[in-house]
Amino acid sequence: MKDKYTVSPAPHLHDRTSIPNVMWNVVIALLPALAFAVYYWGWRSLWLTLIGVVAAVATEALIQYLRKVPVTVYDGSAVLTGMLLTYNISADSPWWLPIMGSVFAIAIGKQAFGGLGNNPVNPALLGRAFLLASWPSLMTGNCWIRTLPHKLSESSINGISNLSLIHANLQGVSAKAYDLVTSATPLKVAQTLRDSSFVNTITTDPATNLDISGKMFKSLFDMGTLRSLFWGNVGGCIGEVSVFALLLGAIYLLWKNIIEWRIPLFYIGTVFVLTFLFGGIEGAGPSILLPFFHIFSGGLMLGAFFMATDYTTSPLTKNGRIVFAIGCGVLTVVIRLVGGYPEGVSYSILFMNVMTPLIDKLTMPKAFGRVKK
Amino acid sequence: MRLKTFPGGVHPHDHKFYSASVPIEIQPLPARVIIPLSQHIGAPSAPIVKVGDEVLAGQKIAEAGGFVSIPQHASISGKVTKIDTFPHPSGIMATAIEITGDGKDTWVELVDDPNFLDLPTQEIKDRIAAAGICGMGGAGFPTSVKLSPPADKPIDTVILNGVECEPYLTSDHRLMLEHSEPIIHGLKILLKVLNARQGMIGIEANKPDAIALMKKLLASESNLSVVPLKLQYPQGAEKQLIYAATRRKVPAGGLPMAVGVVVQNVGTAFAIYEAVRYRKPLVERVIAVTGSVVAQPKNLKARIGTPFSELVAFCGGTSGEVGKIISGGPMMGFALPNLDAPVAKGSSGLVLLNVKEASSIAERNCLRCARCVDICPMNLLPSLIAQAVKGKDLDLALKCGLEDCMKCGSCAYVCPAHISLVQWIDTGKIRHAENLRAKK
Amino acid sequence: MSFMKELTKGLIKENPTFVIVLGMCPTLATSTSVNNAIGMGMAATFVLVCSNIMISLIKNVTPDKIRIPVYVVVIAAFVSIVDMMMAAYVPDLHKSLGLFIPLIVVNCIILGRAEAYANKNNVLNSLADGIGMGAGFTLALTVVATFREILGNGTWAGLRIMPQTYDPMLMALLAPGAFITLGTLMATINLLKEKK
Amino acid sequence: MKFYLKLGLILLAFCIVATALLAYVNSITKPKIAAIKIKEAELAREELIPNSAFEEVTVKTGKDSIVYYVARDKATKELKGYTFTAAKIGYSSNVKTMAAMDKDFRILGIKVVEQAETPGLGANCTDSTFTKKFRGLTPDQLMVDKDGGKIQSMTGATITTRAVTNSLREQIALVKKDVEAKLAALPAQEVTP
Amino acid sequence: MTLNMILVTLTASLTSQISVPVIILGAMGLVFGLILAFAAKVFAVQIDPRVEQIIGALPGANCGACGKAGCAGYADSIVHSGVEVNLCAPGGAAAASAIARIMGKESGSVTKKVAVIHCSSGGHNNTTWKYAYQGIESCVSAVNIAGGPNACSYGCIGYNDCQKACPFDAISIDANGMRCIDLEKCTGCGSCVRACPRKLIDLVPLNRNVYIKCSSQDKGPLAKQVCGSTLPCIGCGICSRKCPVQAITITNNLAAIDYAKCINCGLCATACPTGAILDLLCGTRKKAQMIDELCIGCTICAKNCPVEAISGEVKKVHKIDAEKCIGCGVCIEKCPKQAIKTAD
Amino acid sequence: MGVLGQIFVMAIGAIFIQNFVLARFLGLCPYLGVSKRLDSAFGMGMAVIFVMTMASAITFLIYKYLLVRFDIVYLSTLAFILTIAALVQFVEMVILKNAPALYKALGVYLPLITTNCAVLGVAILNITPLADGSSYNFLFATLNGFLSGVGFTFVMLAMAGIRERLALVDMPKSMHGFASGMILAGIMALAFYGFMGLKI
Ligand SMILES: Cc1cc2nc3c(=O)[nH]c(=O)nc-3n(C[C@H](O)[C@@H](O)[C@H](O)COP(=O)(O)O)c2cc1C
Ligand SMILES: Cc1cc2nc3c(=O)[nH]c(=O)nc-3n(C[C@H](O)[C@H](O)[C@H](O)COP(=O)(O)O)c2cc1C
Ligand SMILES: Cc1cc2nc3c(=O)[nH]c(=O)nc-3n(C[C@H](O)[C@H](O)[C@H](O)COP(=O)(O)O)c2cc1C
Ligand SMILES: Cc1cc2nc3c(=O)[nH]c(=O)nc-3n(C[C@H](O)[C@H](O)[C@H](O)CO)c2cc1C
Ligand code: SF4
Ligand code: SF4
Ligand code: SF4
Ligand code: SF4
Ligand code: FES
Repeated sequence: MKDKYTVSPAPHLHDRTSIPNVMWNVVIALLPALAFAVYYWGWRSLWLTLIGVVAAVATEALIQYLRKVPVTVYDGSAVLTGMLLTYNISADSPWWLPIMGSVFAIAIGKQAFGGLGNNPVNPALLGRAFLLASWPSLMTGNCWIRTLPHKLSESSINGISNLSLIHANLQGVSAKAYDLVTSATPLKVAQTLRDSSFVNTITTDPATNLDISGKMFKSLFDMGTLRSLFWGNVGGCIGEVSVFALLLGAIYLLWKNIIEWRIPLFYIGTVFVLTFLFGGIEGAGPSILLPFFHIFSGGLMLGAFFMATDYTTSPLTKNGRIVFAIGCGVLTVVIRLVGGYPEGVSYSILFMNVMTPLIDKLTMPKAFGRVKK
Repeated sequence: MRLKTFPGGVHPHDHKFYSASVPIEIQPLPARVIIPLSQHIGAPSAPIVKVGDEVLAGQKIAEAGGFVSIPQHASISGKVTKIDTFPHPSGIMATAIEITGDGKDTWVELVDDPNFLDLPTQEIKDRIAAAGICGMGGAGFPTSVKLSPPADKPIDTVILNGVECEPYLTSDHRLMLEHSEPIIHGLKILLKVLNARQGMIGIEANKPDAIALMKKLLASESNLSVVPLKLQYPQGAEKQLIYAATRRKVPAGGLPMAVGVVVQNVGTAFAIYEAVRYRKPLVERVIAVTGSVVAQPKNLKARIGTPFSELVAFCGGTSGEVGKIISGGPMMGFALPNLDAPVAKGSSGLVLLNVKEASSIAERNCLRCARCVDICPMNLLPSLIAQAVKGKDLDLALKCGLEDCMKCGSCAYVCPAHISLVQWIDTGKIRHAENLRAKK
Repeated sequence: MSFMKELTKGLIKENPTFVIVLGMCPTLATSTSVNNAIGMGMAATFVLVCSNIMISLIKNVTPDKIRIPVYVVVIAAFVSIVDMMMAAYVPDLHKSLGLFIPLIVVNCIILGRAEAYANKNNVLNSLADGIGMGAGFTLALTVVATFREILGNGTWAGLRIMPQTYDPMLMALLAPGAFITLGTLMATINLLKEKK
Repeated sequence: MKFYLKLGLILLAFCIVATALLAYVNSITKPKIAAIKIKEAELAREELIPNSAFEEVTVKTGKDSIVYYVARDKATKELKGYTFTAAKIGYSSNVKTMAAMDKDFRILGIKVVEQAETPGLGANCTDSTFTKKFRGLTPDQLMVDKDGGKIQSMTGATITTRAVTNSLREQIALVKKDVEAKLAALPAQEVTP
Repeated sequence: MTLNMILVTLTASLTSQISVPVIILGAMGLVFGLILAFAAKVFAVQIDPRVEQIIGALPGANCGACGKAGCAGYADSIVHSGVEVNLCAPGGAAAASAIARIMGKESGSVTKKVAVIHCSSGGHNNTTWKYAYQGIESCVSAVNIAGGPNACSYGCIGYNDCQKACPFDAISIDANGMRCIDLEKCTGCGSCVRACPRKLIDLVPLNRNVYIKCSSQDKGPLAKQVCGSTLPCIGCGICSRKCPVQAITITNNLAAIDYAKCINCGLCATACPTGAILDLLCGTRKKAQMIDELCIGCTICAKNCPVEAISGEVKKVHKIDAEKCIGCGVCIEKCPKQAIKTAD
Repeated sequence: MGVLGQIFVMAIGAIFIQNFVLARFLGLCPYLGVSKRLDSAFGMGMAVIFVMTMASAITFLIYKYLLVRFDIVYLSTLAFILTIAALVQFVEMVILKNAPALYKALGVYLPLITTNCAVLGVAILNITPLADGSSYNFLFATLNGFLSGVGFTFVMLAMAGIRERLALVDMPKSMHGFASGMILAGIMALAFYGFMGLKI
């Protein structure tokens, strides 16, 4: 017999979950997207991811060591931050970009507030916002596409797969404009088409103007494009392009009960509804395929399943999570349709992170059997 | 058919296999018993014997110490040897009466009223009160008090709690299988006393044999029914059980009678039956002695006051290194420093865990993963309450539901950061009580 | 001796930016470059010294009820003077400091010192306090600006510090960079204090 | 009563003194500031079309009016071109550009005189590397390459580039219209005004 | 004349440039002054004079550093909600003490009390454990689980709730894990007293230096068995008998000192068989020394000496036995002729 | 675009795009100082909205009908701050006397506002020509004051929410107080960048 028994408060049983278990499972769920990235952009995307992860882990370990608190990098949360940060930059970025982002994300975004669980906003997204504000030309330039062609056939570039068909029908479309359309992410194209000054440069006849932009716009959301978007045959950041790979991971997480359905469902649902209602342009009316274009493109899948669901920075309350997700959806659509950036996922999540404490406050649940006064 | 249940809750492995199929055995008479004066909610009982007094089994040795209190009875015959502080099954030290047995087990006189159901209501209530019955499902609320609801709160439903949602425990299960008739009689007595129109027995789906048996026995009773319930902890908690069985929500801070319901444990029903029919005081109960390091896990009918060490000895001792001793179930029970404490009226189980099961992981920062929020059967914000208590912001803790927590432990069970949520909440409750006292 | 103490306390011990944390707006807005920082610092110091002297002179003739309006008028007068003078003599600096010159009026440091110090002390000490606080403010601004300019532009006071290949971290020059730089500096100062 | 007056008068006194002081400083600095403004503008014009005398032309166009300067050689009084300022909202500020063109409305040079764009991005528009690109362009070439024109946009700052380019093009159009209208109105022998 | 001309033109231009603004701003000043004066009269409200005083003592920067709404808000909170006086960063220590003066007028005369922990165990290696506790490291929380992890159910649990509660950092933890109260820093605020779930802490006048370092009400043998530090009070009553001023009483097996009576002699500490009494002055007390010239032999000292260290005949110079003298100073206090001093 | 549309655009601009605190660096001292708790942040916010609206209206009138008319715009700073100081003090006295409950909730924040550069800032910005060369009329100046105050309050509340949350967790000691406040402000400013370039 032992000389002293353990005495501890109830409950004396525990579920098998633990922080490392949760985090490493999310890492696993993110791997398919990495595989697709390597397939489309080559090994560089893997190297960049590794660099980002190592930088994040090293920063976390160093700060914890200096603060003389237990070093907990094995729990995988820093790995996740590094990974998600790198997923949000282009495969063509210089090697130091993920390092800068990861260091900032971990040091300022997470450890400054005491580490895991205390950070007010999503560290990876903060890192991305930092990179975007610091090196906008690296984050928004045309580098997104350069690495693509060696894998993709000319006609499917950027998912504007049958644009060439339309092209044949368009009288007076300058080669210049065509180039533009084929050298950016789908969302960038959508933004450009929405910008009237672009169309004006193609032809001076207002009637054909509408026709051309409408036709080009429509090609964004025909089945061919959607198929490319689904598989990831488009330009974009390392981890965001393949809806298929991300959904695989998302299903895994939902099955493992690691993420909860409210945030992804309401986020994607909001984007779906709003883009259906407001996503069109003059000359290309509403279509049920248009919202699919929006939910398949950009970082929405990555954001909705992997970043908006980040425990620490999303509301605790169930209703709060719904408010949060709808907020993310509305902002994403606002930024995509009328904002300065073609894509709004990261900023909308970041913004809603900031609102999270207020949302929690306003959606405090009432206890079982308690009536609201 | 979809089984009934309540919102929230968790699904721990039930570990009932250790003792679920072991029939109840009689624990040998102990050489001495320790009868705590506080085995129930309310004022402690007041001793009416002195050291040196000879007592018979079933003899009253302490009186109810107030309206919400119960009398205590000697569970063996012998001599009062000490009235002092003794270990209590909740882990603390508390006043108790020690009786050293004479080995003869001489009883006070018992009666037999086969027509007990025809007794006048008041007589039934008196017998229950005199028998010193308190709830045997855990909370230990004096049963006679529960049975005297104010006139403006008519009771229409009595629910027998045969849920036994705590993992490991099997005493109620065995009782339902082996003493089903008396339990049903107990339920009928309850219906009569409370003038209720329907009776239910709530049983979780992991006890199909008990469900089948009870169903069979109740087939002819139009106003009695069995409610099979989905396996979900804490199904046995009063408010959750009421909701699952009747869809009624007991108001926060309120009692079941506010929605016309009284809940009693099946063991309590059994004790009521014995008290009313035979005037037999509550001096023994069934307790499950189980866990990975008990050599032969058993369900024992033991006298109140029997030291736990004797139960373990009767189960063949231990079969490995004991890490933790739990009085009650593992979700809400108390860890004990040793086996000196005695069986009390509310002791439903004694669980011995091995060293590995007893070890716990250090607490980390809350991740805000909201698992605890999602499963809290009371719909509270456990993580925030804990943080608020930690950060000394009791107002916030209260706003998040400090007072509504029933300490079921579900939140701490799921927390991936291994935060002792219940203990924090408990600490908050203590501080809050202190504050209230200070204000007065 | 007291004069010296009054003079130096603003530099470190009671630094208006890092320790008292007042006058944050100009600190953040004008610390994009060391030149701006020094310009702003000098302008604020001038106002601080003048208003401190003036207020310690008039402290006995101002009834309590209109104390704030009177002080504000005094300060505003000096600020407007600086504003016009700078527009006339250093137009470039004036342009880049923009809105923040008139806002020196409400720079919490100035009214703060007026109320907290000049209001209660004699002219000489108020002068010392003004100079000290002004110097402290300028120093703090310069420190912040040093980090921001080097990181965000690769230069210090216009001189190239970082190699040509350095791709500047633009955020340092933007609003978030201002906050984060100052926040990090404050945390560092706290750390150093803890160590001691 | 005395109490009211006392407070009022004290505040009055301070206001008077302060105002008087300011008025005095203003009287000194005002001309200086004005002079600096004019000088700056002149210097800028001079830089764009050297050795010229400038003549201000104000044209009413509806509610607003445009101002441009006609430049003539100081010595020969020969028409050298026009200067004007154009402005448009860029990324985060109003971008004001001063430009000069020759008498055929080709750009001689431009100078961004006022902007508060992002340092390192839009703010690069003041660089000569950027402004040089405009030299010699005709109004219809004044368009960002992405829109089909000749101006290659600054990295990460298309919006600023557009603001500069488009403001110039639009302003040139206005100036051109006015100049041509004036020319048309003039008798033939005064083709060179 | 020319001078006059210049002057005239100058003044003319100056007046036109200066008089207009002066008149306008002057008028504004006058109007605002009048309005404010008027408002001050009409809307005058009586407020607690201490608030005004504190506002006066504060720097008036209205910086909000205190977390309150400006200096007036802070002053109000001090007076009406009992907020601490040392939150003003710009004002620093000077302001804090000034406010303390304003606020503390009534309590100024009270002798300073400091906290004393009446337990000598609770450290890493002087506590007997009942079980291996796993849970929140807080005394209140731990005491709630099976009665607390330490064997003595009266003793210190050692999770430092008192230290965490002290707003002045007066409690530190030594290498042994014991809590040490810094008598300089302790303000006697009593936060620790309220925090300790075992009620081990008590406020004692600063000038009393002998403490019972135990709170156990267990009977002697049990107390000895469970006490990890082997310094328990066993309620034997020896101290109470030894005390020259009857300051010690035993209740529930526990000695307690009445500090109104205690004279700091430290006799009890030397007498205690278990060492449960801590005498801070032990070893530092200076022995008494007779100034022979002044002694008139009144015998008062001898009668009062608790250890019978003084002997002598009436009207003869008395002698102090340095061996026996414990330096309690009773004789010094009692001697009508100031004939006894502390040895140097 | 109708007047309502213009107001909407102004509101979005003042709250999200050109937020006083996060983009214009105005009103930082109270933003950092009074954002530790939600209730005080709310009180301060309401007080700022009130004063900014009043001050915008009055200073605009003074500017238009006194300073411009008599060609003494160089006195704007002096005249504005005098007005604001007197206004704040006056309002404070009135509220204290007539609505003590309101004073408790809001009045105590008033003195803080004299030194809040956001108020003078909005007064000066109101008379500064806009990017497109036009300038505000009286209605829009007042509205601008109001909406800027709303923007200020909005970020104050968000900040206070975060700080209340952080007050419960253990941050590194060196980050306590202003350091974390500052970094949080930076993070919020970054988060608000998403609204940059909104075309509405
Ligand atoms: C912090 C930041 C500052 C920016 N500043 C400017 C700017 O000053 N001028 C500009 O035209 N665009 C600016 N942008 C916008 C982007 O660089 C880019 O989205 C813009 O749409 C044009 O990109 P492009 O030139 O690569 O086509 C800024 C973006 C960020 C994130
Ligand atoms: C301002 C900005 C400009 C961008 N410009 C481009 C671009 O020119 N070409 C491209 O392929 N991707 C570009 N992207 C990236 C993609 O649009 C992609 O959706 C983005 O990385 C994910 O956005 P989120 O994480 O902000 O939602 C740009 C992103 C931003 C924010
Ligand atoms: C979390 C929790 C779980 C409970 N589980 C059971 C149970 O499984 N069986 C039971 O009889 N009582 C259980 N109880 C106690 C009941 O709430 C209730 O007090 C009891 O059924 C009333 O009957 P009694 O007075 O006869 O004990 C539980 C209580 C709580 C708070
Ligand atoms: C479902 C899930 C999503 C996560 N998403 C992110 C993320 O978007 N960014 C990030 O830095 N960390 C993420 N993490 C890791 C971790 O929660 C994060 O580092 C904490 O916010 C740090 O306190 C995620 C973790 C989980 C379980
Ligand atoms: S908060 Fe209370 S009621 Fe809710 S799960 Fe935790 S212990 Fe159970
Ligand atoms: S389950 Fe644990 S980690 Fe998750 S929110 Fe609750 S307390 Fe925090
Ligand atoms: S809490 Fe108060 S009484 Fe206790 S040690 Fe600290 S200052 Fe002294
Ligand atoms: S609070 Fe009491 S029990 Fe806890 S460490 Fe302090 S003295 Fe000991
Ligand atoms: S300097 Fe702007 S509010 Fe203090």
